Amino acid sequence: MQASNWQALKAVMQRDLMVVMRRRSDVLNPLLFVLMVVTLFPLAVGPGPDILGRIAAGVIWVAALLSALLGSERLFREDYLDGTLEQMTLQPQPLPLLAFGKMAVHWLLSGLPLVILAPLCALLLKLPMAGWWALVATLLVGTPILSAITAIGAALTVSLGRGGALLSLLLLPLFIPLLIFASGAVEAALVGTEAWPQVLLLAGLSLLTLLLAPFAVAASIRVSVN
Amino acid sequence: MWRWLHPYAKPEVVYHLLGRWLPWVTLGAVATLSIGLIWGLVFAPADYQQGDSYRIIFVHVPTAMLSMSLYLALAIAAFIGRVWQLKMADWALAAIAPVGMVYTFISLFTGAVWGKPMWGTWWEWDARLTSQLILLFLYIGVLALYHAFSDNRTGAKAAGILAMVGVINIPIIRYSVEWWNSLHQGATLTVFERPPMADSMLYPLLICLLAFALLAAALVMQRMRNEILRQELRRPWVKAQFAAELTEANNGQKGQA
Amino acid sequence: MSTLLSVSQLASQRAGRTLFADLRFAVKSGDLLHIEGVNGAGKSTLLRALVGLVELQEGTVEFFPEQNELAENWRAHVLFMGHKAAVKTELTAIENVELLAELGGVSNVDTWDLLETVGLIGLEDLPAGQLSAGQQRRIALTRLWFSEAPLWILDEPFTALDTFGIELLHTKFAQHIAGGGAIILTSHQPLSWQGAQFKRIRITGADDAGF
Amino acid sequence: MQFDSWQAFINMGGYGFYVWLAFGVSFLALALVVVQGLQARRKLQQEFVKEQQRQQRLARRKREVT
Repeated sequence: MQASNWQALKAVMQRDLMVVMRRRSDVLNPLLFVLMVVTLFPLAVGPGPDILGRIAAGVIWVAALLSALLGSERLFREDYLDGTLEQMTLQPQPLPLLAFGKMAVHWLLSGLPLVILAPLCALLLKLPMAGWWALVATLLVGTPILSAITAIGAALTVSLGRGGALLSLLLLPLFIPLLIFASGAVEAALVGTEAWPQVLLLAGLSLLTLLLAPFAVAASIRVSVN
Repeated sequence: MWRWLHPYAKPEVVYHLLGRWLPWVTLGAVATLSIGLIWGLVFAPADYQQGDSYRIIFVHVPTAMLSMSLYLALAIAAFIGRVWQLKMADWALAAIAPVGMVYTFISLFTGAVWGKPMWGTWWEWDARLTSQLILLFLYIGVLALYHAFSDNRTGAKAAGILAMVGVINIPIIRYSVEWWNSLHQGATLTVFERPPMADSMLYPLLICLLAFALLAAALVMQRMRNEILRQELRRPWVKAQFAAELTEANNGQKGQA
Repeated sequence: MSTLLSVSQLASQRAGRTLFADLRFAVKSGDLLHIEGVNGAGKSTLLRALVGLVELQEGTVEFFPEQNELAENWRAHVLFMGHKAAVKTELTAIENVELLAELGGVSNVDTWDLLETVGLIGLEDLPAGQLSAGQQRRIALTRLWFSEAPLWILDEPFTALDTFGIELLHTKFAQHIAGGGAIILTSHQPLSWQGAQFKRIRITGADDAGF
Repeated sequence: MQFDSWQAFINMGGYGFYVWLAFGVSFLALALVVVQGLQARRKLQQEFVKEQQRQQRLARRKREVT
């Protein structure tokens, strides 16, 4: 008797969803962090719409990257400490699939809320209307990359007591293309040129990452539970 | 292929093999480096635009080119270690990474020092400089991860996974940075885009490239030997090796006294 | 009587210290194998090496060498429980058991009944974090009741359990073995076992690195 | 030979500071790598000696006990 792949994936995702729903602050804190960063910028550089509008997309994306780092350590930490992670590697189902489940839940609870929060941030930073849809579109296709790469880093460092600073060192270089293409797309939309190419490029990168990352995460988990 | 490779997968054999080659590679590196640098610094003509400042390329270009190749070597070693479970390949990772990191640093530093007289600024957000900087971060990440684990074996495996993730990302990073640079059109940097180089400058440059490649090989070999000793510290052959070295050193001291 | 596990020439080192070398044994159905050794001798490492959580330096581990269809998918037919209970402290006992059952591919588990069996009656819908270590361990141990795996590998299953819990586990072990299953376990407590096929392996953790 | 005198060579056509800074730091960095490698080997040797002493202590202890 053995759970089907689908059944196991569902159980893993359900467990993570239920756990996080009991600890709502884990979802809310990164979002509040983004909101705080977005509030700090006008105070630091002045409230003029020309400056703010120009840097809005960049600020929101940098805030998104930092908030992803903020919660990244906890992605596998509890599972590692209570033994869930080692049981996961012993499931008869392919580990990359289960790792994908964890990534998907992470995106649902950190990436998706960010997409929903984005219009509010854009409003606060006086992003011109023309850039709104591009911002939301890049967040929608870009945040899965964020979750996937974060999962790789978190799985690699989960067995280290304090991996926080190290994790930022590992992850930030890998986030760079995402940051460049995403803010580039918004900028293109602002100056009135086509933003679609960059959004499509990001979507392609996103697919590629989602295809490869589960294997990297699975390999990292196996190394970490050793 | 396995049958042929097998004796070479033995740490002891590799250690002694590297020990036999190391002096020759070092000699070759020192010789070519002296020839290349003296030729480049003393005999090659000055550039008609940049004067003598261009002589920095004899260090800058070889290290920049090799920093990429070394990362590729790093990722290949990690891949071999993963797929064929060859622990020696995992160790090679620890030997290559510091050398690659120093080469990347040198290329960045010399680039900045060259940029000051040419562009009037120490740092320019040029595509090449930027991606080189990111490469440096990737190297630092691999090394930091390797040393973060108390168990060397686990560290090597984790760093290997990161190296492979990094190597997939490098083309993407390069492309994105170039695209970003063309989008923002900072200073137009023509220093790197030169007309075909005169032979009198090209030959010493090629010799320097060879010299730095040999130097990298020698450094990696030295570190690989250390790594083998570190991982096999409690094996009889390492103990015998050290015991022999120590008695030799003692005898030497007695002989002097 | 079928062989469930066959191990040959197993060796492991940790931090350069040889924990065990050239270890060989077989586990047949109906066996209870007790792995003994002092602290740090490598008992847990051995169990983890069996299921592939720790990399083997040498040797082979073969599950179900005589039954190909089981061997191919041995993870589905081996139950491993380590030191850590794999119980989520945020979830209630009931939810934990349900998820464990779902991951084990078992439907129709009467979770309330099961929790009563392991002595958690009245605590079913409290978050596991509010329960004691022993009670959390009991939640994890419910896997033994619904799992259909013939081979159990248990690392210190009696930890944190009271006498009633230990008694309960003994009964369960006897049932499992009578049903043709096999158990490999480590324990600091001497096992009072009357079964015919009770075996012991002692790991000395001898530092025979040759100094 | 591109330079007439030792002074001219050091001066590098006015770019002496930059050229020698670049070369100096580069070779300093390379030297550090070499030195670090040699030191690592010496450290391993010391570790071996320490381990040997530890084993001797253990052996002595065993003899005393038996």
